[in-house]
Amino acid sequence: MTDSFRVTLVITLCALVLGCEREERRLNSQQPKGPQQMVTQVSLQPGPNVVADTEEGAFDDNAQGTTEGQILFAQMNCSGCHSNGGGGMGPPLMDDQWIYGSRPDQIFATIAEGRPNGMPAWKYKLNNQQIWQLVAYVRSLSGLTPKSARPGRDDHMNVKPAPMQTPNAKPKNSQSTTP
Amino acid sequence: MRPVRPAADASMLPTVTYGPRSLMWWATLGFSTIEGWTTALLVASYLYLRQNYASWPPLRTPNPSLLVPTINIVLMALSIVPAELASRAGKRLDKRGVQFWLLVTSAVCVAILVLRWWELWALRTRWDTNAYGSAAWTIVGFHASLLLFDVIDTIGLTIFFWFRRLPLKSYSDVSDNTFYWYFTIGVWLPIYLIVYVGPHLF
Amino acid sequence: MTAPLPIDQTFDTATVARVTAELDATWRERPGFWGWLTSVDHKAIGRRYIVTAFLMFIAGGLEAAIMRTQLAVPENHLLGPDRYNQLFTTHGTTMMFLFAVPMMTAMGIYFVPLMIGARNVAFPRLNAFGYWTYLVGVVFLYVSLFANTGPDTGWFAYVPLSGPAFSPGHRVDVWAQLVTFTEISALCVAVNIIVTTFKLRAPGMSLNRMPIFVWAQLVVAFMVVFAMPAVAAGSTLMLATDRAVNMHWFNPAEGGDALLWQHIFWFFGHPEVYIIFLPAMGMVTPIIETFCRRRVIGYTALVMANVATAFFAFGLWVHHMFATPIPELGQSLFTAASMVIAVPTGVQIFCWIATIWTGRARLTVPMLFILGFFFTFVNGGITGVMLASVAFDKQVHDTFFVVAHLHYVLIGGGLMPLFGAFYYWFPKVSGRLLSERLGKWHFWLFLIGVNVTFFPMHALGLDGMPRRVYTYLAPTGWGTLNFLATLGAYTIALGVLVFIVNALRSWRAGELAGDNPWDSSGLEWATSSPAPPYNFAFPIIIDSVHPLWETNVEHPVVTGLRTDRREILVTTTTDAVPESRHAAPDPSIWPLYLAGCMALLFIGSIFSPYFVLIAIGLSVFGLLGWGLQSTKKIEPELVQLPTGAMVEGA
Amino acid sequence: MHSVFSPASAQARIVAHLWWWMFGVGMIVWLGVTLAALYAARARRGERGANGLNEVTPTVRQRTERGIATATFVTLLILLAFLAYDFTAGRALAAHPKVATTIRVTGYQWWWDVLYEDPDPSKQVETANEIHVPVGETVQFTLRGADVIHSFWAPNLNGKKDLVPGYTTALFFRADTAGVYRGQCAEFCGLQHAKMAFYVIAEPRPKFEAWLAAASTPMQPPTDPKLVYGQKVFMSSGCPLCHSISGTDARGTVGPGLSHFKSRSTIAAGTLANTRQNLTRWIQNPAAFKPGVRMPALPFKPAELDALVSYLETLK
Repeated sequence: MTDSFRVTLVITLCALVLGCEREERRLNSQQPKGPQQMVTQVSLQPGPNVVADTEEGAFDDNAQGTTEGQILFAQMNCSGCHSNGGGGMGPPLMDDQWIYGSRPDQIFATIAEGRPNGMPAWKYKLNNQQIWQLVAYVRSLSGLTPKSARPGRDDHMNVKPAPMQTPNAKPKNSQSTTP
Repeated sequence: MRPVRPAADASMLPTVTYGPRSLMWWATLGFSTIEGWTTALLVASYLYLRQNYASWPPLRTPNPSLLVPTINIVLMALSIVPAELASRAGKRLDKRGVQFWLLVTSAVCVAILVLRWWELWALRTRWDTNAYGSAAWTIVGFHASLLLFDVIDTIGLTIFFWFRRLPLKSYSDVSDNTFYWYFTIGVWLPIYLIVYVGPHLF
Repeated sequence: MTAPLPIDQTFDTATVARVTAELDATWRERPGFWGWLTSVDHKAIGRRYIVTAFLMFIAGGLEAAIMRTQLAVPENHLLGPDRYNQLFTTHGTTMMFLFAVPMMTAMGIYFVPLMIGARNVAFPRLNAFGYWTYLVGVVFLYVSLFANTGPDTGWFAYVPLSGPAFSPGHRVDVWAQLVTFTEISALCVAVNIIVTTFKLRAPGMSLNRMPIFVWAQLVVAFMVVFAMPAVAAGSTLMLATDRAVNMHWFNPAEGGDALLWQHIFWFFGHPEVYIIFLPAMGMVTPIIETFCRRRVIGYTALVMANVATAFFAFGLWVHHMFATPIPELGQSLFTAASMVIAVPTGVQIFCWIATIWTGRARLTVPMLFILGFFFTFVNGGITGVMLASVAFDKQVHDTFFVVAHLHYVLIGGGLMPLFGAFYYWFPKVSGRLLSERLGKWHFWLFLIGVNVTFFPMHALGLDGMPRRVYTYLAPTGWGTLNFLATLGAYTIALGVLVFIVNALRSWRAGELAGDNPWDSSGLEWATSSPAPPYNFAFPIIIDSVHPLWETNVEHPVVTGLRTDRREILVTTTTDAVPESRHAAPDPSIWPLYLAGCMALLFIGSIFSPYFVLIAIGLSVFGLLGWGLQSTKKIEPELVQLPTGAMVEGA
Repeated sequence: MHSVFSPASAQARIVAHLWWWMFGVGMIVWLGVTLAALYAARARRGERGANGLNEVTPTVRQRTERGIATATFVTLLILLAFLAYDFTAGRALAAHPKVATTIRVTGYQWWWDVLYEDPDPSKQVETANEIHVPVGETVQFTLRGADVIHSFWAPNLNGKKDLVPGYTTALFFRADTAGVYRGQCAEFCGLQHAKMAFYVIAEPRPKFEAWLAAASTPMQPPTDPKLVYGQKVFMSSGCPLCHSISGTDARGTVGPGLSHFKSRSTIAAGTLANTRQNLTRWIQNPAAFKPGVRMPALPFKPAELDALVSYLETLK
């Protein structure tokens, strides 16, 4: 027994290092400071002219943050232009082409400040933590974040049932007690 | 402890037995039951999910192709012959027979296992397309793992019989191996009918 | 091969001594750490199982204590929701998968061979493999918990909450694979117990002479065989694949179904309760018989009750799902089944009370725990019948009422008899007695603690307090009873602490017990305590359920088993007539090796499919090594061909 | 405040009676068995037989066995009685008079969306975490789970029903005493499962009608400059992306609708009393009250926050 416990201890220490970051649930978003002084109209060369503060940390290797980003991506209707990352009115996010750079702070700037030709500035709508979560998700779309932290398939509960699933009266809704 | 009085002598009892008299046979039976039951539960889930669909397979999903699976099930049927002959040779303690028929059996097993790869794609859907794909892939995949285990078992036994001098109880193991093989292909028949033929019929 | 011994005359001690010496040499464990790793003795393995499972009991208990502290007062800030969810999930998972089931099966591994007069289980290496796999699960869960990767969706892991969309990271994967490990180990034990009881019983121990405890273990083994595959399929082949390779088993948008998981989980989950509870029932009988010094009334009834319970247990899983959208007609069917299952249990309890009534009870600690079992368990049984009612269940389902119910059933029906069994069989394992005085302290603290903790929870549930809440608001008025429950929880902890002290002290310096301290009737007491590696020098021939209460002065035995190799006597399934001799395997490292491959396979599969391939590759060597070991020795064998003909040769 | 013991609807009454009966019978059985066990432990009926075993005379043994049989039979009778009572109760609960009002409740992590269905879409009323129902009429609930499984449970009114994604479930009750009844999510649904409560306000028809009418009127645009500023803050910040306010451009569907927000008694699904101070602290940092909540802490300047709160306070 004792031996197996000594082993346990060692593994634990290693695992602590590996696991914590990925699994941490950052629940207490402390009061974020206002949007930094960035100039909203941007020059077209990649990269912002100010570096976004990373105090709240990028969520790149944090599973929960990335998933929250995924949820925001749907809720904020980013798909309206980017579809599910495939691109449409807006550029695709799944490929490795980055007009304004793929570094977290660059994507942060893109989301916060907006870009010409339609990308709105979100810094007044979302707080930094949320933007960082979106950054993590957007980067995960093109595999720039650690695989272990990337979200799995979406349950897309909120969309209508997929076309191939024509609702079938019998087994479901067995409880509908409308007289 | 009370004093003991010998009342029976076991020294004349056999040390190698076949079928239900050997412990290995019972172990095989036990694990066959477990694996068979797991398969049954998977198939039940497959049918349960089917209720969520009006058409099966779902719209825009083609029926599974029957070519490879049918070839494979014929192979399985044929594989009974060498397996049975190996088992019988084992029951005669006939080393040559065992060696030869085990070799044939392993060959057929490997062929079946290889065909299983195309059998998966014969489902003509992907596991991540929808629940139908997931269910079909899981069932066929799970059976593939049983197949793999059986193949390892058979090949191992074959190697032993060709390259090692074995104690006599190995001859009894041959018939248990055949027994397990029968189970593996026996449990495949319903899968073949439900997962591959089923969608064509209803 | 030793010379055949003379039949039908009492052995002089010299002969016995010679045989014992030879057996000692053949069955000796290898010394040192290597010997510890390679041991295949069912007693060594069983002891490890028991110790590990008990450590898990302590771990789960500590988690419970922390949770109770959090809930002691409204809006407590000791734990946040994240930590609390990990704790209650780990508590449930630990208690169900890592304590209760392994502990009960471990008691089987240790005592079944002794009770049926066998020298070992039928498949010693499989037995070791089962333990190592279980240990992997234990280490895996707790390492993950400390790495902040503890599962946090409940021990039932309902989808879609536990699915990929709502449980990011690997917490739920840890749960899913942990379940797989415990399933594998439980199934190995089950097959082992079944074959052992069917083929290795002492000559003359026909099925109707099998001890009740062995019957219970046999029935439970069959339940495991049919229950565990469900959750193994659900967690490994559905939930894990949903999360890892984007399958859609449970994704409603793609035709998957969230209720499928609940059906599969509870098809396993409900029998699980009886898998924990039936072996405990089996422990009650010998304790009562011993301390009332009489044969139990209604042996057949008890056996039938066991079998009936096992059958019904598979027919009432839906009563965990009354609040979900499922057809009402079905529900009433399951209501009936859930109520009927109370009958066989009732029969057992009545038989025991009658036995105590017609005997003369000695109120030793084991007996006290049996009385505590009646008091606590019957309460849980009654609330169980209440919960079978759909109308009532819809009110208290998923509230603290259910928490109270399940703890009354599992502690009353599982732990009480188990502690009784610890006091009863401790001398068999250690050769020393546990202290009765500390035992009484243990009993009273535990009994009071349990009732103070869980009785108020009935009221809390009816007052609308849901389960699995990390806190509650003050205006709800749940504070007082919660505080009381927390006090009770500490009392339980104190009681268990007393037991631990008692066990540790007695293990070293307890009063020496002798071979049969309680003058019990079971075959396990017919050998020395603790038993030698080969359990019995000669297979004892028996002709009753209570061999040691027969008036004969000496045991008729079977001779002629080889002493120069680990030979065990195989008997026929129903009548236990000697049938053949079987050479049991020597100590082996391969079980550990293969368990390692298992660990790599399932833990690795969380991170990358390549680990699966590697693990399979490695385990091929393991299987070959396993096979090689059992074909190493070439010795003259006596072969009985299926034709019946006997062939001698090598 | 909310308890199975104080039923306020026809349905809850049935269950409460069932409970008290089962409780009474159960208690008797429990005491009976315990006392029997204790008495048996003190009894000294056995005589020493062979090997010092306790044996009893055949007649005693016969009587004991008859006792066992009788006890079993009685158990069976009690169970049958329970079964019969349960079935009648079940039938009574399923008896479904004409539905007056249909309310659609959707469970989100971690709040309740409430929609009063009406053939005329303009008359549909959407609110959150507070459900007004008329007393003495059967109210039908159509239940949906938006993300994970939740369970809708107001103990005083009826049993619970799960909200399973992919399924539509239904529940109904007839409140017969006016009052405010608390309910809470009863299926573990993640981080804030503990703080996902709702209130059912049962009131006489006229009061209910009045509330419904009031609730369906769109919000009037503010006139007071401070409030105008507050509305501007609301509209120009992230709020409208998630929240809706009738009569404005705020049409978010992610969070609870805020029309007539001030008419509700609590904030954050029954977590905080709906006071100005609480509201301010909540907006400043929601996660401080509900760790893990989806609502972000937006960076408002003090003046902005003050105006915003004042504006929300006017949504009566």
